[in-house]
Amino acid sequence: MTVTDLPVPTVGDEHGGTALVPSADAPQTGKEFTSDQEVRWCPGCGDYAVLKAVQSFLPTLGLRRENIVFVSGIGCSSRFPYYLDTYGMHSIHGRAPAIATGIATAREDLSVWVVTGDGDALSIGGNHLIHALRRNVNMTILLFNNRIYGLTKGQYSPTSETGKVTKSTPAGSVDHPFNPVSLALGAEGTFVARTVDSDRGHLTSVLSAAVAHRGTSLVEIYQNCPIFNDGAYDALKGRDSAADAIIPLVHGEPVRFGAPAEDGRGGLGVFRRPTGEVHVDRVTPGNAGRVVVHDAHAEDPTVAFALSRLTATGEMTRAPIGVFRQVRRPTYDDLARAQVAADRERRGDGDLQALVDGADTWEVR
Amino acid sequence: MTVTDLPVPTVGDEHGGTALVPSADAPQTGKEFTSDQEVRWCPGCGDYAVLKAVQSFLPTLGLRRENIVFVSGIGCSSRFPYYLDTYGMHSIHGRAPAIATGIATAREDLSVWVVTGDGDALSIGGNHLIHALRRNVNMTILLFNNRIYGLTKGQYSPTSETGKVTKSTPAGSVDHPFNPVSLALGAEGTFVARTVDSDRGHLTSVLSAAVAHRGTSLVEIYQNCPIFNDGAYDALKGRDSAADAIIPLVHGEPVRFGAPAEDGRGGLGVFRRPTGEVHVDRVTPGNAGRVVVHDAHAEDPTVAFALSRLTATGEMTRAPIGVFRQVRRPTYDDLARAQVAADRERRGDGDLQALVDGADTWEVR
Amino acid sequence: MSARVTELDRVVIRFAGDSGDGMQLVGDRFTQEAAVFGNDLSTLPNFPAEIRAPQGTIPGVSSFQLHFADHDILTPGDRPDVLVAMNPAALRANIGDLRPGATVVVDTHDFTARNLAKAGYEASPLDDDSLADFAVHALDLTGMTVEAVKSFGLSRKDAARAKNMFALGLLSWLYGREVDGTVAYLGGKFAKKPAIRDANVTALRAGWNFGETTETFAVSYRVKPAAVAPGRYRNITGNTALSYGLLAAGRLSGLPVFLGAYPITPASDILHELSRHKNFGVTAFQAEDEIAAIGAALGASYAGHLGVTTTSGPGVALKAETIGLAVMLEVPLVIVDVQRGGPSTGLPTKTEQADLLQAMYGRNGEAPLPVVAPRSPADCFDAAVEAARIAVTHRTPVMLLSDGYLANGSEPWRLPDVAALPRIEPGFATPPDGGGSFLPYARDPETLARPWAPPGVAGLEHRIGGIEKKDGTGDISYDPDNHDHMVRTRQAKVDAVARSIPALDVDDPDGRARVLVIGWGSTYGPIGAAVRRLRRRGLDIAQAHLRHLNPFPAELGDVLAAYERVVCPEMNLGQLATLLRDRYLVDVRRLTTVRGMPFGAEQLEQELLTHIDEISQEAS
Amino acid sequence: MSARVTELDRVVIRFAGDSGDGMQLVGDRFTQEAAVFGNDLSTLPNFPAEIRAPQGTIPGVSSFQLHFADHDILTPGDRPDVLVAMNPAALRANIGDLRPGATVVVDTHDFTARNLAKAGYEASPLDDDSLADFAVHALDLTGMTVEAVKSFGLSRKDAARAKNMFALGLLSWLYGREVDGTVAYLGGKFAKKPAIRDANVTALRAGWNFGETTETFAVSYRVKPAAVAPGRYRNITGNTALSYGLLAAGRLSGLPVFLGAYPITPASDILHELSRHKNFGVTAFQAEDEIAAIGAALGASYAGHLGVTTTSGPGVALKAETIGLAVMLEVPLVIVDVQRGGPSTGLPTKTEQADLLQAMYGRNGEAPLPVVAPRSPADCFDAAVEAARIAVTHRTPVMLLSDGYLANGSEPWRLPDVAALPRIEPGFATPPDGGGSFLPYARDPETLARPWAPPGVAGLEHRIGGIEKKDGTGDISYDPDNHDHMVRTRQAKVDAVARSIPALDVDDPDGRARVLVIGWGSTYGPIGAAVRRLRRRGLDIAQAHLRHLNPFPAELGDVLAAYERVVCPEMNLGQLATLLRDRYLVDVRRLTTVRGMPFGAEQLEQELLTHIDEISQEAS
Ligand SMILES: Cc1ncc(C[n+]2csc(CCOP(=O)(O)OP(=O)(O)O)c2C)c(N)n1
Ligand SMILES: Cc1ncc(C[n+]2csc(CCOP(=O)(O)OP(=O)(O)O)c2C)c(N)n1
Ligand code: SF4
Ligand code: SF4
Ligand SMILES: [Mg+2]
Ligand SMILES: [Mg+2]
Repeated sequence: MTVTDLPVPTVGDEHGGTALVPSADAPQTGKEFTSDQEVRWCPGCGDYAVLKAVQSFLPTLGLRRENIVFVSGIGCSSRFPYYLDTYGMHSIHGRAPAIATGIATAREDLSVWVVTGDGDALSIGGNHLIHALRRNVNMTILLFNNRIYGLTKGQYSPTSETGKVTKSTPAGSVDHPFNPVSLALGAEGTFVARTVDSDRGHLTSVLSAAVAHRGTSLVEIYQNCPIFNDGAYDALKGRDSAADAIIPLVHGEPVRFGAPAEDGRGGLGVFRRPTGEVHVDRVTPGNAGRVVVHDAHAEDPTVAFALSRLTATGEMTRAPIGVFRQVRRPTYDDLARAQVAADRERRGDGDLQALVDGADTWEVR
Repeated sequence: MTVTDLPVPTVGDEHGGTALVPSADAPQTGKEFTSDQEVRWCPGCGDYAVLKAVQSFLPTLGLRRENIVFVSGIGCSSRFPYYLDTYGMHSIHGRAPAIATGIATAREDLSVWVVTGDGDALSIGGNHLIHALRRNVNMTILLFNNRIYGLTKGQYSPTSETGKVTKSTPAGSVDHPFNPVSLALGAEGTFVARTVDSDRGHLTSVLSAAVAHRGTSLVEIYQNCPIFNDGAYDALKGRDSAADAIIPLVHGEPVRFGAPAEDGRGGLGVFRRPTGEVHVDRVTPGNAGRVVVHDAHAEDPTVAFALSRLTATGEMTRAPIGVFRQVRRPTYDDLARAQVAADRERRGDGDLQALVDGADTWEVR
Repeated sequence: MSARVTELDRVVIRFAGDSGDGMQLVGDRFTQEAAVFGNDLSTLPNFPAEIRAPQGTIPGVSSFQLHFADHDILTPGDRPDVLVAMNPAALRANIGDLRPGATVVVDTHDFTARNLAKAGYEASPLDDDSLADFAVHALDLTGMTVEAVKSFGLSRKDAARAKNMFALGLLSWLYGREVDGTVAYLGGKFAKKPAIRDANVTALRAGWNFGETTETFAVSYRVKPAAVAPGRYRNITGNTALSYGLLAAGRLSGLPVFLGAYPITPASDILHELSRHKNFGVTAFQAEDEIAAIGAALGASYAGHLGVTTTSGPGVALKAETIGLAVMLEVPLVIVDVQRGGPSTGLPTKTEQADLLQAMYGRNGEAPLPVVAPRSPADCFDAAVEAARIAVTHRTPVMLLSDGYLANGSEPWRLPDVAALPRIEPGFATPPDGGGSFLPYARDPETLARPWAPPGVAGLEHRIGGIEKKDGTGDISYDPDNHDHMVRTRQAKVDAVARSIPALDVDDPDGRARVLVIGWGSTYGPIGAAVRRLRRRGLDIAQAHLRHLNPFPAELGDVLAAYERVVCPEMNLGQLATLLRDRYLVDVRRLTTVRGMPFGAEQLEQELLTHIDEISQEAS
Repeated sequence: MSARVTELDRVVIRFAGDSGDGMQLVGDRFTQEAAVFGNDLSTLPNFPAEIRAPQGTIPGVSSFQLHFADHDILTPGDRPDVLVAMNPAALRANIGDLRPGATVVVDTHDFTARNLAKAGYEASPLDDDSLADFAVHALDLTGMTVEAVKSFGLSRKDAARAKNMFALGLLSWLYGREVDGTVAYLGGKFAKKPAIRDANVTALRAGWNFGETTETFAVSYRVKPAAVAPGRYRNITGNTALSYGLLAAGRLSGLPVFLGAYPITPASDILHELSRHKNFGVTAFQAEDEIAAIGAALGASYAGHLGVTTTSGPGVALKAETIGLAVMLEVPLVIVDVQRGGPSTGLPTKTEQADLLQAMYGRNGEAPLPVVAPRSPADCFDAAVEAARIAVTHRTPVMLLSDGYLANGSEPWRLPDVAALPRIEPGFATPPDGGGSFLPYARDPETLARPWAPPGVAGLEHRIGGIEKKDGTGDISYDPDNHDHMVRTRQAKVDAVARSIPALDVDDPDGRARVLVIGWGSTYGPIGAAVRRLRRRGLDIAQAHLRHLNPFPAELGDVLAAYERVVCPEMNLGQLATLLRDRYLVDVRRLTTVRGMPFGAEQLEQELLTHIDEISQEAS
């Protein structure tokens, strides 16, 4: 387990994601959030680490446990809700964001989470995902990306690298994968982040930021599937390789990483080309001042998009992690509820008899 | 009808989109491409102009008419195929890209077109669209964006501006719209362009480039619906307003527009911020050299994405048109066919009896 | 001069014109006037699938048929007595439906060579004897309108637009109807455009005056008010009544209504209507597709709202997988299918009843759910309340099968006293006494319903999903016996709904009938009309009409067995017959039409007559 | 020392262990050896829905049951004679299924307190008398394996992994089976890992030698080869046979096969299999979802390929709308539904037959299509060819209903001579003689099929779609009579398929039976076995099994009418019975199980006996 110690920014938002969720009366423990169901993932599955992290993280939110809902689709990762002693729904393949939209819009007092996989979210469920992002419904989506279909025993997924040999692609897959961060930014996502299963600290800090965000928070989690796609993220986790492979994004900080340079900070940095794209280069005393300073709060998603393109498209040899984008935009559910309230305010609570009667009636005696 | 006279770049691609489609023996006319069906759009509908443009454009391709297929979904615009005397399928809502994927993969000798609307492509059909773009299946998608559901008589669509009052949103819509170009770029689109129904010249030149591109070409067409969303693009078409509202993108050219400046070219230009985003400013002799020069062929989609953000999100007061991005990437269908061919080459044409027999057989006498 | 006045007991008028000619508005207004006057009535709007098909063509014709009478009527009428045709295409498309001797009012203004050709006429039918069977009044309605309104300074186009009001005025005069209601209506509608308002009012009055003044019509007619049950009435369409029913169900259950919908003809108007009543606490979510629409509604139900999704057949097909999930989750959900012509895109603006078997069986696995259908436009209100009652009380998705004819058709509705409607009890789960563990799949012994425990209550935290679950705990279970048990329990739970539904009403006045005609949904009107005609001939025939298609009323088997012949008219290939034959092994005879249109009462009368005849011959 | 040898006519063995223990492999190998030896056989693999549920737990148990015999058999057997249990959970999960007196071979290695607890045992069942009914052999298989392979320098974990081969060796000895085939197999499988290969071979032989050398087993057994029809045979699973059938259909029709699929258990293996045969010209497109999968397949069919889509129940639900489009377009399309436990996600790795009514009715509008089902694993080949034949010849989507039991089960297959299979004629449209205009909805008078005109042919340019179309021209038509005509024509077209299907085979040896048992799909084996048992008792019973569920064979009504009682066993709540009762008004009795498992022949025998008894009593 590599640990990248990265503070992840939280927007100080009095209208944070859980602002309307009631608080717990007493401090809670991870155990209270653990259900009595036996966990049934394969030994070594990255899902375990994420589960543990979430079980430890949830009590720190200080929310009433009964006001937390986890909704998932279908896939190995989608078994997640069973293991948490909150309200939960294990729904059908790809539809969790739609169901969660209904829950979040119906109830402002719930903290709504979606758990999904790369197949669930990006293959069959792609449309619901991009619409949730566009609408900015208040929920946190954990996208377990193991670059494979685990539950159905190993077919390639929309995030598998081109050329992937799987059961359904014995000659190698021929399609170009999605970059989930780019896709989410193109879909007008207001909070888009990435983290890694094995880095509990980073994962937890990204979760904090995601929950604090009011709107749809998409958190892509690089997750290892030891059975069907083992080692997909080894380069990001290896003792030797990780430093040069993981590009940590910290709001307000220059994007530097790798073995330290003369100034004691990462020897590699992200620089901007004159045309606006970004690339990685070695940091020298001469260019250190030109290292891109990460601004997660920029209104325009262009720079976040540029950073997303640093993700390797084939084998995962390099990827930025952290919060790419976090901007405020009114949420669908808040606005929808506000319209209901405003209409009640303006016209008074609906009078059913008056409505039924209508304007054009007549009397028969 | 405004006419913006813009040369649109064509990648000189010997493997162009129609490279494997047989050529016609003789020159053709638009009339040959006109079916005997009565056109049934409302008077003044922008679809007429696009139909006319396509009917005039198709003969210039010099392809056999019987090797052209138009597939559409459901919507006013999706009636398009009926009016062309080619092969055509008016399918079901949102699914045309999926159906076209089957056609294009099955047959390299066809020129495959998809006609769709903003609801058809971006609402119910969003998933098929982004997957077609990711896979880069060789087809040209014409997305008629009238920012409304026409056929079902005027509900808001995923491209309608926030606050839109429609039959289903009497208090105004509350969701943030998609920017189809940003979405397509986030979905790894290799050819993404935009044009306007009323500008036949521009439309035709964009179509030329789209057809020449081998892969999925997405052409967003701003189309007026005089019945349910009249004037949505008036700012881009008005005699006075158009010049300052339309930002023409021409590969290799500085992005300048508006009433001419001292150097005789557009007085407005697109400039890059130090952080990489782009914005519009007045061109002066001092800053003219810093106007962004459009590079549609940049491998990295960042700049194209940046340009897409110049599109107004609310009322359509300003928008870039032209080809945002055009890069080469192998197409799904070419690669899939190549795998079939390679396997035949390697193992010989499948021997059914041998396959059926398998390795472990026994004889009963 | 004033014409001779003749009394009639009933009249069928059809207004027909181009899609842009405002025929639906004219029809609505005439309907409203007839309703206020106290006639019984029934209407049938009919419009093209295109928004505006090319002007002047047959596919572009839009029409509105109204049947009004001095007695209780059930259908919009088979054959119009009067046709108002605003152009050649409208004449051509509708003339074949008229009864011989019918009155035809034609606006001659568009009878140009070009428009005649567009309509497929080689020569003007006004000039030859092809209309000899009818009393034709060829008038330049447009010209008279333009002339009448010229003082308002409108463009010629705008002026001509008022021709529909001229026609309405003329017909109002012909049937002795007031126009004051319409004047008031126009005042509201064009409040911000006074010139247009005044032109329309002027055209309306000019039409009336034209009838009154000229000698064009020798006779005018009167249809007396109908003697219907006392009470306050309004005219209402099925989609509006259905929307109100949903709102009422929300009130009666104390649950906020959450509608998840994706627009589709002919269901969209329910979305439109509900989105206008946010002050009732309604959330109307326009989703990205039908799957998201039902998904969100299901999520809202899970969260304690009254989840509703509204669509038509193709949308139900898309929702199938999620309906299966709802069956598994056992949460309340109302699924409204406003059926239209199928299969596939079919005839989207026409009516049909061909989704019954889809409602019953259109999902993987054994996934039963209750199915309910309204019988008339106003009945959509009661049917919606009933669907919600079953959904909430029995914790199940319920399918409500309306159709295009009910959706857009209208009839007078005796207004319910909403305070007197029975309450719907959501009975949310409460934490187990003594702090034991909560069993989300424990069952009510009577209904077999499970607890409904929306998030927010401590001690009820639980997880549910689409995988088979252990009875009681709801935990995932792959146990073979448990699966068998759960499959049968879900079926038994739906069957148990039969205990809470009213007895089937069989209309067999003298108890002598040997033929029973049984139907469901919107065929109620035509079947009832046909039955009346047969009885008027002195024949015995029994009629029963099902509100509940699943489960059937408990006594249905006995009812069917009591008749020598059972005939089932349907607008499909015989889907209810399929269910009845399977269930009761009774040789239910199919009597089907799949024309995108309701049965004609006359046609039905003839076909039923054949059955009565056959039975009498068998006996002799 | 060598044990006494006893002859048996049949044996049922079940191998059970943790998901990671390689039980499926052991089962496959034993099956292969039995097949090569010439036994008739039938298999039933059974695995958990989780990829790897937690080690040592009941949900993590994976098993493989094999029935082999010296005579023709039809099922994998009701109750095992031998259980091999590799850990406590495997013992606990399976012991209840054994017949009394059965042999139980237990690997004691994992009988630790911790593992016993995981399996829910309070004390070791090996130490008390809870297994007294069985002949238990408690052996440290793992320990012996590790010992046997220690010279290969493997890690302890890798060494222990070979224990499945040790078990296979032991059982092979017990039934006098060769292991050479398995040695060759291991050589191929581990060609690149010689140490692992050698360890496995050594463990295999050590297991064999252990049986031969020790006195653990007093008796060993022999099951002679079965006398089956002469020919070449191989063992095959249903999914493989179905895949080959699709490849064969491609060859027979001369059409490239285009598979559009989205992975789903238990259908995914068809996608895997077809994607391995690109040299047959197959395109295997893994789509983003089921809707895209069928969409692409439909597109490919439109373009002149043999479009196929493979899925399970939830996927069929999602494809419903597109299937409706295919019905409207009238193009060939094969839709394969490998049914699993439902509703919703249900029991994804278990079997069921509950999608028949979905196949028939799961779409909006009247959208009929032919439905075909295989009866056994090997029969999946023929059924796939038949589905493709109907699709291509009749220009229609066809539903092929396999199920999880057929998909993963296997049996010996007499290899067809592919050259002798009848050709499937695509008969593509050609331009009309004399250059008239092409009528895409003209119909073949016999089949009512329309022309199939893929793009690329000049003069056949045409447009089709999901809106109702005019007969002949295929132009959009809203004409009521045309719609009625087209709805009935599409139905008649499907009905016409009955003319090209073989007569129903009724197995009633003496023509004396009064009870007919009728089934479809994978119940063939258990029904056949039960029927044999009844006949062995001297009772008369007739059996018929349907390949064609829609349309039914023409003579089916007469067949049903010829018996006093018709009983229909199904793994659902009686769906075929529903179709038969509706169609023929025969009181077909439902005999149902919904346990995710095939019927047991014994259970079925008992239930059928009740019916035979009832009938005899009625007569007396
Ligand atoms: C409608 C439907 N189609 C297909 C499936 C089969 N299926 C279940 S999970 C899954 C993909 C799982 O991949 P992913 O979302 O990446 O999750 P993972 O198992 O890798 O965590 C598929 C194809 C299904 N359950 N339902
Ligand atoms: C499954 C399904 N859902 C809904 C509809 C109804 N419908 C038809 S077209 C349409 C939207 C049309 O909007 P757009 O794609 O923007 O096309 P336009 O009419 O504006 O050209 C809808 C909702 C349908 N035909 N099928
Ligand atoms: S298959 Fe992969 S993702 Fe699924 S539980 Fe096993 S290790 Fe985890
Ligand atoms: S409704 Fe709008 S988009 Fe549709 S045909 Fe009419 S003008 Fe065109
Ligand atoms: Mg995955
Ligand atoms: Mg639109």
